[in-house]
Amino acid sequence: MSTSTDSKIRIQSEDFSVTEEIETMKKVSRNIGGITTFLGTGRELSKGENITKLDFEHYPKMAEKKMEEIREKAVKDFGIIDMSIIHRIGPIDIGENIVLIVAAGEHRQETFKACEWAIAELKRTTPIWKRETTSNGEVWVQDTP
Amino acid sequence: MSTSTDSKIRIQSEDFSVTEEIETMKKVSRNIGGITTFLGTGRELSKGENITKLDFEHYPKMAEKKMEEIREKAVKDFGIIDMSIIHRIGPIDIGENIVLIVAAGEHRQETFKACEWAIAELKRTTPIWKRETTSNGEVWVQDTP
Amino acid sequence: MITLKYFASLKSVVEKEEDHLDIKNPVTLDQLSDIIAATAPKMGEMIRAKKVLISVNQEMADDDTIIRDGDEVAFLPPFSGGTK
Amino acid sequence: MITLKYFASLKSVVEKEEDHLDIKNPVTLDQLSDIIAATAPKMGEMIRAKKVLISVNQEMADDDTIIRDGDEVAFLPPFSGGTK
Repeated sequence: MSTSTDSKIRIQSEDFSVTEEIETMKKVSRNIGGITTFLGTGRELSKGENITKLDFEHYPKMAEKKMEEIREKAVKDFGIIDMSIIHRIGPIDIGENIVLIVAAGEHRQETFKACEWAIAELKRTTPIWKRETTSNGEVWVQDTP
Repeated sequence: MSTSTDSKIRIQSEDFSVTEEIETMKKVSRNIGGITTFLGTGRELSKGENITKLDFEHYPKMAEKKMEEIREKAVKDFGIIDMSIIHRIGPIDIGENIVLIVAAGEHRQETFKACEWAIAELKRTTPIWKRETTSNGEVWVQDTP
Repeated sequence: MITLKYFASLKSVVEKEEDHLDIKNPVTLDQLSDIIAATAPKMGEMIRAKKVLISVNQEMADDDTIIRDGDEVAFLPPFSGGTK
Repeated sequence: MITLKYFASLKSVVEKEEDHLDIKNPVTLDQLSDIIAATAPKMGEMIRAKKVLISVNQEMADDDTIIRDGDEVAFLPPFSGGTK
């Protein structure tokens, strides 16, 4: 687990700063004209249940590897300049940051496409699991794949 | 020109903090699960020319009005929870922030759609102009509408 | 009296940012364009060629829009806010 | 010896996070599943019903994937990272 903002792929328990991640990305090129970011945050409601706590677990090494594959494919397939992907693990409160994807490009269109693809791909391929605590107890969320 | 981060529509010469704008947005609802942001930044290259400076001018009152219309339509048409739009005016250096759109929703899909629509609509309907300074002098950018 | 406002590249075309005009009776935007063309032919040309959008009281207008005493008419070159 | 890893909900199914197994010769993932089902029937059922993805050395595997001494086999319930 690396927490330096220099690494573009990170899984960490600490919070991150969107501004810092964007500024790190800007240093990659003076030709960045558009940066699309997606930030996933802890929602209070899930299927009508009130959530009091979230907890994320990951498969170390494999999760980072999948995220790096997503980053490389996004740069190659969408023609963006660079991408960073950060996911938090451990306990997370309602309203807190969970996941951040930053897609930087010359123009805006490719950054939207790359960012939207990357978060969908992360959910599909990256071994990270969420446990929700509600008044009914704790449950591991099993979204239909 | 308001610079309080409480206002969701702002035109200002000062820089803004993406993190602060996102945190302001989070206070709107505990049910936000996804926030898509688009940040436009000053690129060095334009049509092969090296840009040394950018300068933005707006039509006060009308620009704010158009941005507020975009915000309201985005919330209504895409079913997002809220949106903020901030555009800087005056001189802007390469790499600096120009425009920020923050779209917050329960789920990610609608926030991507709303954010992408809003930045395109801003370019189409909001009276803001860009002047680029290159080694050949200054020109007002006249994109084909 | 109506207020005319020029933005971005148009300021150097007409060599001013703002102008005022006394009109006795309401006129259409089309008629106003003729009045402007008489003193600023290049501006008149750009309006005729639709290279300039025109707003009246901060709302987009067309040839038939009526302009009354007290109105603010603005001449707007193509926008380039946001980013590509 | 191979290492078996269980994640999220599967940890309570098998009541452990990690297990080790001695295999003399390479086996297919399909054969390994039979071995596991013999001692953990509920786990075997979930594997058969494809409710669990399986990776070998951090790459997704299928029934025909060969498992050799020293490999790390992980049992992965459906992912729920990111957000909806």
